Amino acid sequence: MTLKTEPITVNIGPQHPSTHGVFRLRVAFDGEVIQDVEPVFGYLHRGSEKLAEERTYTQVVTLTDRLDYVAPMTSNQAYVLAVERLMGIEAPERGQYIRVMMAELMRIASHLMMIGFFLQDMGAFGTPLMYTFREREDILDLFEMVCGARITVTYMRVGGVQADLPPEFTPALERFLAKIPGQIDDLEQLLSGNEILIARTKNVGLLSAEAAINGSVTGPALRASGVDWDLRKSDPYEIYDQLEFDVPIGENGDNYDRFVLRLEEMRQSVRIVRQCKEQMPGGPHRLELPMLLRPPAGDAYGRVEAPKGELGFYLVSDGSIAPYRCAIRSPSFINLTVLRDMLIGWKLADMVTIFGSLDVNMGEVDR
Amino acid sequence: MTRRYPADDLAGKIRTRFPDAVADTAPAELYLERDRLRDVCEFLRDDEALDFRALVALNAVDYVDYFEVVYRLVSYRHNHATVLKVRVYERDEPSVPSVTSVWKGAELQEREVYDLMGVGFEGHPNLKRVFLWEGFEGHPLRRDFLLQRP
Amino acid sequence: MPVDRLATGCQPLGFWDGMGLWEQWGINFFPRLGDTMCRAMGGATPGGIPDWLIFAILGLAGAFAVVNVAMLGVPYVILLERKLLGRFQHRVGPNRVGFFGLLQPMADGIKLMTKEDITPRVADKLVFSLAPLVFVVPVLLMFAPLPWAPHAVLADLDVGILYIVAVTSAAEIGVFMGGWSSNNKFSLFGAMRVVALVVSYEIPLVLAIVGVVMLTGSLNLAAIVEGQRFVPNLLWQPLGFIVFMIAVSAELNRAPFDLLEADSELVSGFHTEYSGMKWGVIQIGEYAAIIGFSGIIATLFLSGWKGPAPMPGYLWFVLKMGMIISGFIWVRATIPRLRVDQIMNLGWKFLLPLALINIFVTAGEILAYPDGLPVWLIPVNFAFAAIVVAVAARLLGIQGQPRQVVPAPPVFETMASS
Amino acid sequence: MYGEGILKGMAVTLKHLFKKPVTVQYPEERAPMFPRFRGYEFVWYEDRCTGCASCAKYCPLGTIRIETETEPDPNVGDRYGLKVFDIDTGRCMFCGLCVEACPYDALFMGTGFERATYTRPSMVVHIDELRAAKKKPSAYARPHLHGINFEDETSLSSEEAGR
Repeated sequence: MTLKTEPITVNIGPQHPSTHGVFRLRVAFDGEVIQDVEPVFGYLHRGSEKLAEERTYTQVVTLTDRLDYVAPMTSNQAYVLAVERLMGIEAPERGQYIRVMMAELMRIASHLMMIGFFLQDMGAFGTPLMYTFREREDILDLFEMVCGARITVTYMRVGGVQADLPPEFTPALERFLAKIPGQIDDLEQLLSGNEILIARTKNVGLLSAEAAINGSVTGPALRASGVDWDLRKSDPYEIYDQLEFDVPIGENGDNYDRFVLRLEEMRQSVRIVRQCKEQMPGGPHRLELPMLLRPPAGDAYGRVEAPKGELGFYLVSDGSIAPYRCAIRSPSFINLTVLRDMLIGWKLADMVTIFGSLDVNMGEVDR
Repeated sequence: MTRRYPADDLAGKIRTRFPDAVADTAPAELYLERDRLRDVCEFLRDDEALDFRALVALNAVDYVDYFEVVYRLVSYRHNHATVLKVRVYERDEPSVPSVTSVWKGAELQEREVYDLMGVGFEGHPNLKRVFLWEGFEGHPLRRDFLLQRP
Repeated sequence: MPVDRLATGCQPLGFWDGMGLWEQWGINFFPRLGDTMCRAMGGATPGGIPDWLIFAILGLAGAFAVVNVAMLGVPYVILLERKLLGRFQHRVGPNRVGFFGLLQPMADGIKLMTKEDITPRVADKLVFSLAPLVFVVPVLLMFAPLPWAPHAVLADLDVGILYIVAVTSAAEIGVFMGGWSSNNKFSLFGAMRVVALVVSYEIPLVLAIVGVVMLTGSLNLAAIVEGQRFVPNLLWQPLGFIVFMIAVSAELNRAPFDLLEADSELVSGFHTEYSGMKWGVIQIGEYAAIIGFSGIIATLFLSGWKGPAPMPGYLWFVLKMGMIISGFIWVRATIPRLRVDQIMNLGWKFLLPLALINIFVTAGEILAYPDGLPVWLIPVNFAFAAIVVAVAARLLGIQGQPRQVVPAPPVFETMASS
Repeated sequence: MYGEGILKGMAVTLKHLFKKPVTVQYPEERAPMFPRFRGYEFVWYEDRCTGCASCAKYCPLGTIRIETETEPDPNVGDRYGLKVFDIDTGRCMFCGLCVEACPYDALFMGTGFERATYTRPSMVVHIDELRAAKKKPSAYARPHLHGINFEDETSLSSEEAGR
């Protein structure tokens, strides 16, 4: 006898504890097994690209804060680099050092968030999340010290940064740098050897290098699949070519690799911040530029290795004070292309971990 | 450092295979004819020396007279990059061939361009709005889209 | 509940070895009062008060007392969990209401009672309303045969442990009722999961008890406590203890087996649609089950109300329960959740063999030393348990199903396959 | 794979059980504030303000509304009096661009953060409120203010605050 069965369709999100914002997945289940997935976007669409066409070049910086609200500094940096490329200028060296330092601190904070939520999705009741938030708090304190805000930093400006480092910053940074390696070790000891975690993540959510490249995946998800591609190494911008660091590469492209790779990237970022602090040159932190910028007509593409992948700004200028077109290449959005192929065949519980391991930020997806 | 693949060199290579595919060249960019786009893209992806296996970004710009669709390609193996541009001179129903069959990464980006800029992609498996809802009138990133309707 | 044991449980005062009057007049206070009344009135049923009436009234009074102990324990277990979780997570936990947050449970209770009770329009209203009761009643029944102190037993059943095993599995009917009647897909997922989970884990749970029963030779919980003469059963039964603890975590749906309410996957599983006091009742059921099961663990493996120091029996009992509950909380604070298929594999391929090995080894030991096990068996037992667990973890471990091939065509036509 | 990973993790949580919590009990304790904090209660010095409306032009959201009136007395010169200076803090995102744009050091970010209200209109800071408010400017984009520690009653005069 055969029973007539049909798949059960569940709407996961837009309000669901582990969709990290307002993401919606229409999932068809056969029992616990995912048959088909359709992502639905747009719940957080604010039209940033259109708004940017109505703002001056400096005002757009405030919009970039709100793209990836977990890593605003790198969004600032990508945009500012694009404008600088458009104008054919370069920030003074001290400004570049400060920018890189902030970007790397931001990377640590963003990866901490990812690790915390990834483990939370896996069911570790809040503990890793609390630990990672505790450390992220220190980083946000540093940001507040430097620019007066914790999340919506609006710190970087075309031709440098808004303000020089305050005198109390260096001791606070030293305290932080002394503390953070031990805390990363704690985090690793807490869970990465855990048998349950290994059972949940090893060989789950495999993404082959071929599929990752063809699906335009960038960032840690690409590197976890074994592709050695980090813009900081392969196309160094600002002062990355003067710094020493390694780019960790995964082997299998499974959840475990994506998780451990981020732990390792955090260690490398700590190394970079330490080098920046030691090599920090004197001099101006910012070019003297007029308040209203008028870049020459033309187009430019500026990109950085954001915590989530390659974040790029494609700016077209018509010579006026506002960008003619500001297209954003957001890594979170494009990384979701491969989500469907990664999910089908896995179970409901794997769905949240695979989605979490891609580290997607809805502010950046919907823009 | 990612090397910009010289556009003249690239145009020459493409012309040997597809004589009428390249419309124009700029120092760092290549303007392609709309109709041969998919063939050229397949060639760029599969050629061993070029190896543009990753489509990094796909954007569109509205220059009022024409739409320009911009493709950014990177080869991870050779660490070089290039930019392809395609111009569409229609306004009512502009469209270019979809490159989803060449790079899967184009899928969502083409949907986004269609949604916000209104450039259609022939051959896209699922061309519908991404961010805005079905039934939204107009395409907001066009220059003639008014933010506040009268 | 067998009423006859309630009344006949009263015995002459001189029987107890005497740790103070207040302890002897434990929970058996009411049945004994009935006995005293009967005797004072000169034997059987004087004055027209029938025997059954006295038994019924006093039995109900005793049950009322025990249920209230459980119900009052629940808020403070919740508070303990929140405080301890807070400290494990490097924060404070509730500390605003009352001294150290001690009044927090009261505030929560008042909030729950005054909250709007929402029943979904599409729900099966009768089943939806009954489900919390069906869930909570078996859990409260579990407290009847628990020996809190010497002879402080509400129902001194000879089949005590069997009764508990039988009654607790009935609670899952309530879970399934709630999950099904909510008419919510998440609830249904949670309910289906919990049925599969409980059916699988009942078996190692019962088999782990068998070892203890073989040692004592009785199913009566009081007799099991009495049987642990010098050392608790934990020392003779380390393997059984491990299996039992894991199975109990699964039975209680505690981490790492909390997949019936897996908040990151199923929002909150079978009670997604519940609100107000119905939700509160479900919560009471869950935490009362934790109290009850920790009492059973204390009775079976940690020699119940007995202790090395002269302290009232029920204090020992409560202390041991608290330790076990804290252990559960500690595990919850650390360990991520297992996946459904991994839990099934763990139950059938890891716990079941271990429980069977435990039974065989215990039987062999009892056969070899019928007059009581020698002390040197304790380290041997522990070493054996460690080796068996390690070997089993190596060979069986946590296995999961690989990715499944989905042959069916895409359900949504909107996304074409690549 | 013997369960030691789980035990290691449990050791970490147990270690944290005996550490002092890191959280701050807000109304009683307060986290340290930094001088550059971009906060509530914009500080505005009327005597320094010329009504040039640079701040209003530079605001990405247009939350600042300025209306000026010409000075009636010709002897005073071409000074503008300010009739309206409203900041709609309900829409303001505290980016600080207005402060950066002010050429005369007349506008400062504030240092407060406790101004929750129940209605949106009450979030609009009017000119009278700005005049009457205690002046506790933040050092954001005003590096010469860096080191000032505000007590409850301090209020900086325009000479002390400006450059």
